[in-house]
Amino acid sequence: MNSFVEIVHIFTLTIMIIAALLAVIFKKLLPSVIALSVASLLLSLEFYLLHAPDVAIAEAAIGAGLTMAIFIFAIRGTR
Amino acid sequence: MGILLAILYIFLGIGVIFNCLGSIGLLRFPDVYTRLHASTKATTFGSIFTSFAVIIYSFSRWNVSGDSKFVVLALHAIVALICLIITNPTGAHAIARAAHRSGVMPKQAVIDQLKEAKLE
Amino acid sequence: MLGLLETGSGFWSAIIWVVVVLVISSIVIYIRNKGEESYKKNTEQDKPFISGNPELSKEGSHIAASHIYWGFTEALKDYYNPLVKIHTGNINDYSGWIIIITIIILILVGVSG
Amino acid sequence: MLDFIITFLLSLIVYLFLVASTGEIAGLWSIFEIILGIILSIIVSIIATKVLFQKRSYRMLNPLRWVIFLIYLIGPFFFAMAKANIDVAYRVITGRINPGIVKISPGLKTDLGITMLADSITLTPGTLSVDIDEKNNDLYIHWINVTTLKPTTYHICANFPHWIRRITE
Amino acid sequence: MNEFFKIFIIPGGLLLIFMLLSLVRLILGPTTPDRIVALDTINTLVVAGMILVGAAYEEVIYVDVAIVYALLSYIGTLYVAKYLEGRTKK
Amino acid sequence: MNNLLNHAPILIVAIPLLAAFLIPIVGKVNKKAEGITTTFALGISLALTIILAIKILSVGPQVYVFGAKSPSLTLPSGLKFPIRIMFEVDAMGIFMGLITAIVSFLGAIYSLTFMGKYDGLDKYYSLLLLLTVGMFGMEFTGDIFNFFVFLEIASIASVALISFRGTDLGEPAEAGFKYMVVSSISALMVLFAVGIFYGQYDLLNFAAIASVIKYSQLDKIALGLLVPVLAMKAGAVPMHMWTPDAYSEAPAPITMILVAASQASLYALFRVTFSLYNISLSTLTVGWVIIIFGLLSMFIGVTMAIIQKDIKRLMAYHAISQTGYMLLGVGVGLAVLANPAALQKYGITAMEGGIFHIMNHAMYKGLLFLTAGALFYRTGTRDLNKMGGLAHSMKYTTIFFIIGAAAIAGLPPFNGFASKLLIYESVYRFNPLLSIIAMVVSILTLASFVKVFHSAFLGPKLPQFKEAKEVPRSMIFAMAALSCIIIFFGLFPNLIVKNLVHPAVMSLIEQFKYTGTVLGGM
Amino acid sequence: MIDNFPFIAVIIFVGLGIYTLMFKKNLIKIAIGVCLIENGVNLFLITLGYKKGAVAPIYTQVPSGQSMVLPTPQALTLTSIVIGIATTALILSIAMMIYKHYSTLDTEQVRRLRG
Amino acid sequence: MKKIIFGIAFILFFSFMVITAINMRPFGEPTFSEMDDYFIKNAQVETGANNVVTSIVFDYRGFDTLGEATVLFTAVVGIVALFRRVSR
Amino acid sequence: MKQMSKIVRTITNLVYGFIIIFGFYVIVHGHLTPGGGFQGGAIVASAFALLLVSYGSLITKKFLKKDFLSIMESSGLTMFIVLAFLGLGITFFYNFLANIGGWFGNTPVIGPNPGDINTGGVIPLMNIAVGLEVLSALGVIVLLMASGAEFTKKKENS
Repeated sequence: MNSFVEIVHIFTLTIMIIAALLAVIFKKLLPSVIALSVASLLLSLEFYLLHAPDVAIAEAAIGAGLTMAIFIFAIRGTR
Repeated sequence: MGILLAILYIFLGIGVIFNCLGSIGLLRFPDVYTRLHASTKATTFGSIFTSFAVIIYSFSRWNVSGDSKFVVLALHAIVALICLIITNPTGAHAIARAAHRSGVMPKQAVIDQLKEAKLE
Repeated sequence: MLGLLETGSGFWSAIIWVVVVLVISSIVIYIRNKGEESYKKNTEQDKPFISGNPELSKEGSHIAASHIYWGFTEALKDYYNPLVKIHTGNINDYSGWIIIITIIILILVGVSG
Repeated sequence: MLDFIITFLLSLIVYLFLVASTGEIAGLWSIFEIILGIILSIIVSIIATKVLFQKRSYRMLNPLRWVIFLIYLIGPFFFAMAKANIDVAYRVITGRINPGIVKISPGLKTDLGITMLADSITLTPGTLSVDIDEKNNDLYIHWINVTTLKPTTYHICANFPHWIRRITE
Repeated sequence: MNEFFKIFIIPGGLLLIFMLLSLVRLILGPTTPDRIVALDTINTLVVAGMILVGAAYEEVIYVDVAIVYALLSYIGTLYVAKYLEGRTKK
Repeated sequence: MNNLLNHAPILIVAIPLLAAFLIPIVGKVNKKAEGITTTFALGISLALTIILAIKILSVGPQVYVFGAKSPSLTLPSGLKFPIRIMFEVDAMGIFMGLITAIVSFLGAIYSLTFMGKYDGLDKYYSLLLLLTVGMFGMEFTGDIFNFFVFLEIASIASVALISFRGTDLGEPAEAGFKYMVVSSISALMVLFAVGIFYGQYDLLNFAAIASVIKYSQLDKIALGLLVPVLAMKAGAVPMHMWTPDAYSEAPAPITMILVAASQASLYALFRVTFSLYNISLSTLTVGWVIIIFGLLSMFIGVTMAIIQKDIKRLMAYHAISQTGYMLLGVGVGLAVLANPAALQKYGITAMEGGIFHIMNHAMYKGLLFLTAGALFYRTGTRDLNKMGGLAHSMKYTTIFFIIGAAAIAGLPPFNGFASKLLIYESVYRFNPLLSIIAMVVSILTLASFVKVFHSAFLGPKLPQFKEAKEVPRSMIFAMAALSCIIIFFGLFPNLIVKNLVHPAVMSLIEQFKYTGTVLGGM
Repeated sequence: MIDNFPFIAVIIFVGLGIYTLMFKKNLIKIAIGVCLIENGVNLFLITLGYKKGAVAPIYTQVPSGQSMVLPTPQALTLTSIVIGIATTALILSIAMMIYKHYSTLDTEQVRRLRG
Repeated sequence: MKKIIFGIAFILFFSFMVITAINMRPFGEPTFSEMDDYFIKNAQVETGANNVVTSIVFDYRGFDTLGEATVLFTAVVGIVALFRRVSR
Repeated sequence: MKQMSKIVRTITNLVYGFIIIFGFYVIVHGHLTPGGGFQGGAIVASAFALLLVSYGSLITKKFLKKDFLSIMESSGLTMFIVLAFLGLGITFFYNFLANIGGWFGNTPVIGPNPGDINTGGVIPLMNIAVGLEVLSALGVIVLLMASGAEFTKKKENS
């Protein structure tokens, strides 16, 4: 059964890495920020799977809501 | 026990199938609005069923063992489900509206009364 | 002794230095007092003598900072040009330099064992 | 003041729902949880009352409306949702679509009602609420399978507006 | 690890594959709204998966994370939507 | 009183911290009280630091364990390793603490009038206190993660202060952005190194890690991450590019404190190499790396300084060049650390020179930046081309500038000479070439300050600065205090070296004392 | 190699962040790079604390008799996450201020301070 | 030219990091865990909190938390100072 | 900054209070369930962000006062450090309330237990203090950056 959990980990990490890669390679800022948000949210899922619910809550709250918000404000303020 | 397992399998199966449909629809449909159709309806429905499975499971376990932690599991799953049901369609609405206002028009559209209406 | 700083191969004492300076300066003041006595302020003697040329205006005689050491920088042009070029002020370069140095140190530390 | 009390009670209920099964009172709560819940609910009401009661309508206080709401949720709404998903499944597999954006005037007056209708529409077959006319509460619906160019409300959302009118107005 | 672990973790793993599918839409998405749709879908799937995993591990307190996630991913979506809405207003 | 002394390390940090939290509330009540509160809190901190310094220099290192049953209970019952965060103040730490306390106190006094024309002063004072807290924390802490936290406090506070004028001007914001990015890289690298240590030894305490460190492959990588980023924060060439930007755009008193902040990073670099790794690392390699950093910093710093036109930018390049001296001195000490004979012969002297130079540099560079600030206060420009003839109207500033310039150029009898002499003579016995380069750099330093002196102070009185007069009293006081310290250190260098610098050097070299304080003589 | 896949993921994260910092020419992109490095380091810390077959270190309603994952890295990560958002917020605000004065976000043009 | 040097440096850096990752102990099997075992065993007794993470955050390593809160405060003060002209 | 559509606003009205009470639940149960001051504070701050996104910064200013949040931030931090100072009779950050009985001083059952909110010593109080600090700090950040975005962006027709 442990091997299955490891596969889940590998999947999550793969998606996360792809999302992070997208955050880097997207030319426009907004898709980049969206990809960063996806990476951040999946990081939260990964924390959850690593049995760190405290950190998962913090990452979900901060990565999903607030980082997104301040990035969007920054993009709004610079156009 | 057998009935419980059957119910769980059915519910989880429905949930997984509809989630799968949602993501396939997201890939297959041609434009934003139809994709929203697929993703919102199907994933919400699928998530409702997976959550139902968890809720039923925890209530039955509570019946068997009398352990109070399963009550908490059920209640919190219900809360999560309610959050999901409230927020998902609203998010879809916000995305659709934003897409239309940012100039992404529906493809193959036979009629577009919103474009004619020109809301402020 | 007070103020004696051992440096391993010698010593340094500021107090002695100050005493020596005081002695020398008193000698200097003494010699200066022996000088010409007919010098008076606010007369023709007070004016600077620039080989007989007229005195420059106040603003003109001030040398701007960028003109000082002009010869020095001109002579070392080959050294300065690349050096100034490196200071691009570009944030990418700043982080790039950090990575380069990190790499060099990592290699050095790794090689030396 | 009524607003305040209502918000207070609502948040207390939510809080107690969250902390259930921590103690002995009514088999579910401990005394400290309840005290803490009351304190926190007062704070929350101070913050949130102004936001929750901007329109100062107290219609939803009637418990009968909540009963109808639950019936609506379990009955027609859930049924329509299941139908919607089968519909989506059909369209995902076949890829047969004929979309368009149409306008309907459901004639609902309250904000809550129109919101509920819009969300129901989004979750039910072939429709997605795109925009809303803020003045007369007209909804603009993205319809995945346009059968008629001049749709009535019934085409889009069956008799949901009746249910919702009963719930909210 | 009881016998229910497997029942709940396997759908969770399947949800991850669907996430990968949605990620393809994030990569391809010709317009930004498409990408937000993908984000939204991934969020819903993650919430469902979190509930499942919480049940699988019998860790009731884990479900709190799912609630937070469900509530706050919505805010992120709204922010991007708001930005898109305002963008065309020249 | 004894109780107070036991709690002194935390009070030094906590009182400015409390003041920083209270200042937004104080500012709502009374605008005037902000500066006074700041000065008062920093004054208490300075007094406590001096008391603690006297105690530590006479008794020995002091630990303070947070949350334990008693302040000095480092190991809980039956354990061989510490589990709580602790402050571990030894002679080196308190030496840096004294610099921080003096500099920040004088900076606050200077700010009382210098910042008068800006708004948002409650934020300014709050940030100043927080910067001080960050520096104190970096210097006192004995826990590697806690060090990261304080590094972040110090860098964020510095960034906010650098870009304090960014509301109206673009350049301060630009400088702040650059510094923020590089300092967050450095902080994250430090955190990565913390992770590596934690993953290997399951410990977070400097002393505890030092007692078990094996110098494995991972430890090497951690060292390779820690050394460059800390050198970067200290402003070593070629990672120095942020320094002139940040120093020239910050308000003058902040620049003075920033110098001390970069020296706190330098201290951390020494702490890592000496107390954490000590002779377990290949001392010759790392020593030469630090020496080369020092040489490059000295030479490139001073040659870049000569061609500058902006007075604070010029001084910032000098700050880099002076940092080179410290790196050189301590690097020589590190290079011969594994060789006791050479260490006794010249290594300790070289390190004394380097460490003493930290103190001297903080004082005279602070003084020079304050005089630059005074010029800016009266003329409104930092461009040397536009200045001139200010000696006519700003007599005190001129005198202070002469003192500072003489000290930085290493003219006797000011303090710069004493430390540079120590470095020259000991480094000469290690490698004569290094010493010669150091002397050449010293000469170039003098040359560039002659340029500044000539173009800013000498010459005829310029018409646009007719109204320029002497700066207000609080600024004079701060500059005068620094000048007094410089002259005192210059006249009695042996007092300082024997009582303050030598214990600091020994506490760096003798690693077992550092670990023994925590682990109880293991 | 495959045993250490989370560490490899961490490295990829940090590498992507460093790449962004070194080669991308937009100030907000640089902020994204800093965010990525932060995420990577946080994941690194949490990964260090993971123990196979263990549960979260919370005694409330835990299945009894199981070992627990190491709690210290979680505490550290909590700290570093909050520090991360503080850093990001400050970077972005300064970038906005730079835009106000420079009207550009290109790093090639945001360099009035040089030489 | 500059780009090439940076690229080489980046690739070298990346490979060094990969070496780090490979040299790291295997995932999920901590070699030493004395400190954490102490926390897990004694946190509930010493601090009375069920959540070991919280007891570390607020008790054993409380000073870190103070520092972290201070970082947040610092950032907020910095942003307020930066935008001080905006709010009026 | 404009408002979003009526549907979003109505849902916001409903969800706003819920997010806040949930945030407070996370804050006060920090010593029992995953969560604590930071997480709860961040959640509540997200509620403020939600209000901001759906109503726009002008209307949000009616509901949330920035000065009030600033004072709350300072007072939260002051409360935190004062709690730390109160342990100074023994050491800074000493948990002086743990296991002494009374409010927050109950001794919990050792080992797995259903959780009793009345335990933990100073930890719940510190959670509340940090929660106050974090929620107001992040709230101030969000509010300021929202108005800062209007301030720094180019004028529409230039």
